[in-house]
Amino acid sequence: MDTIELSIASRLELVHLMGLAVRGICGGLPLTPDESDAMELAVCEAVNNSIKHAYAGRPDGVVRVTLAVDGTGLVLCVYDKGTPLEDRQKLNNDLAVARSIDELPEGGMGLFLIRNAADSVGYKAGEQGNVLVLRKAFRKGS
Amino acid sequence: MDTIELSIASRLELVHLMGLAVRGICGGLPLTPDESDAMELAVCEAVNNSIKHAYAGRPDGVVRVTLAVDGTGLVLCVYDKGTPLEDRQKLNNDLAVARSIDELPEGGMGLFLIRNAADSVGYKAGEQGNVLVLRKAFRKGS
Amino acid sequence: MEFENTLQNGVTVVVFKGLRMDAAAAPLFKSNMVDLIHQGAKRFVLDLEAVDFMDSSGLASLMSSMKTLGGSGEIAVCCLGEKVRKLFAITRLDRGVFRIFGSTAEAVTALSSTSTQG
Amino acid sequence: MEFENTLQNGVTVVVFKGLRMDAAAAPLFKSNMVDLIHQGAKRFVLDLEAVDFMDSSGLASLMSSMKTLGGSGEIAVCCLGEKVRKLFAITRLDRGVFRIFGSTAEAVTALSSTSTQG
Ligand SMILES: Nc1ncnc2c1ncn2[C@@H]1O[C@H](COP(=O)(O)OP(=O)(O)O)[C@@H](O)[C@H]1O
Ligand SMILES: Nc1ncnc2c1ncn2[C@@H]1O[C@H](COP(=O)(O)OP(=O)(O)O)[C@@H](O)[C@H]1O
Repeated sequence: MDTIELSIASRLELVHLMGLAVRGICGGLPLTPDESDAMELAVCEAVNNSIKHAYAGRPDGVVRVTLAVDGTGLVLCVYDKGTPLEDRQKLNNDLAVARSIDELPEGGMGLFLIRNAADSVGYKAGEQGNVLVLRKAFRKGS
Repeated sequence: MDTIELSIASRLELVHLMGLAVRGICGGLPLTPDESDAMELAVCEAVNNSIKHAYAGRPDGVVRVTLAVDGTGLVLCVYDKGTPLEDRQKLNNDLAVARSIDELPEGGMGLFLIRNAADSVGYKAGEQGNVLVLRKAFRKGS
Repeated sequence: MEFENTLQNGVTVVVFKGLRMDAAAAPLFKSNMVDLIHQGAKRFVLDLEAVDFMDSSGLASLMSSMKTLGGSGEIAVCCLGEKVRKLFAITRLDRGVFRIFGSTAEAVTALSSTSTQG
Repeated sequence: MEFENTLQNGVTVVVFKGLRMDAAAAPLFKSNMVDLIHQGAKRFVLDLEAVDFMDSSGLASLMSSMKTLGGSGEIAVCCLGEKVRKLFAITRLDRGVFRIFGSTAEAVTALSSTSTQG
């Protein structure tokens, strides 16, 4: 696998740099523009989550993203060393359909958008930190 | 300064990932398409040099690139831990104009292309490794 | 300035001037909306023409503004680029939650002829 | 396969099939050229239409192929994209070192009417 690692400090103002870098890389892979857009969004969501939830907004953490590519697809990992996601069920949450204004979600869309971009999503917390893993196969020709 | 760090192993097959990531980031900065193209090329040249010269082709090194941006411009650093560039004069070499086929350069164009992309280029070797520094001011509106 | 707020025919038009309506920008947007709502504004058109990237935090700031309005008003959006339109579609917020218009003029016309409920 | 070599009117047309003619691809390109030269080819047209990124190593592999030819032949290039054309201009290799043509046909016509020197 060809691998590149990207990292930023845990500050929301830096997330766009990560998104742009991933967009650039996806632009050179056999992904459709829709797939690239979705992947850029997914990375930003995942990095936002590490900053907002794992690091609880503390700016002194690091969020690392690795992107590994081979002829069949890509594996994108987002690493942090903050408080892990406890309730794995959240990874599978579907979007609630709001029936009234009060039911409108004010969150919970990030993991949905991440799942929407990837073929599969995994999460692992360990001694060395936490990692969210997105896999995406190439479908487009070449 | 907003900073992102990118890194790859010292293998020439990975340099395109670095180039694509930098292209993506430059696409979100107030640079003209010509300036972005030149910056992508410069990064690839600099990373190639670290791999080919500093690491002499050994695949077990790491090449790190940091990109720092503020409202006025960007600073791009390329780090390696290989054998440093000894002859600083090479940084300023101009392109030879070949008068015969035998005089055609087979190298020496990389640093010229790097200088061509940046407003200024610096190089420093130290205990912690070597760094090539490119600075580029934003000229385009915004 | 990230926003430009103007009153047109009783409708508050908020032009989002940044390229990104993301987690970094959402808190500012939300506080701008809360200020306007506290000043009595009820009908909003949000012009997103400049926005080329929007994430779930951007959407969440819109929804929380809706809640602050508390049913006695409306927020419509207009001038969505392709990527932003896609995001509204994927999250199904284009189905009844937010009215989406092609231009500010269209949106203002539609909202100024709606009587506020509250 | 990275290259497609064909003989047209006594001119060897080499189509570079990769997107990048860079430091990773240059050694393969050069050995393809050296093989062809050792087989007796003297006039070359290199079709770079597919290439959207070229660096100094790509250029260097072209120049070292020229040296291997040793003055008794020519390498012309054709179908350059905007970025590749810019690279030839910045490095001044478009001034006499390589003839640049818009299409393979044009290039083959020009080179097949040139008598080889060696
Ligand atoms: N990287 C993470 N680390 C810790 N908790 C997380 C992480 N990502 C998500 N979560 C938890 O899952 C919930 C849902 O996440 P998400 O769908 O992105 O929506 P939101 O971030 O808007 O709440 C979060 O509120 C948080 O509790
Ligand atoms: N990062 C580096 N580390 C060590 N030596 C370097 C580095 N970059 C350049 N050099 C030296 O400077 C020379 C000129 O570099 P360059 O202009 O890129 O051309 P080329 O790499 O084709 O020789 C190289 O041949 C090498 O000797």
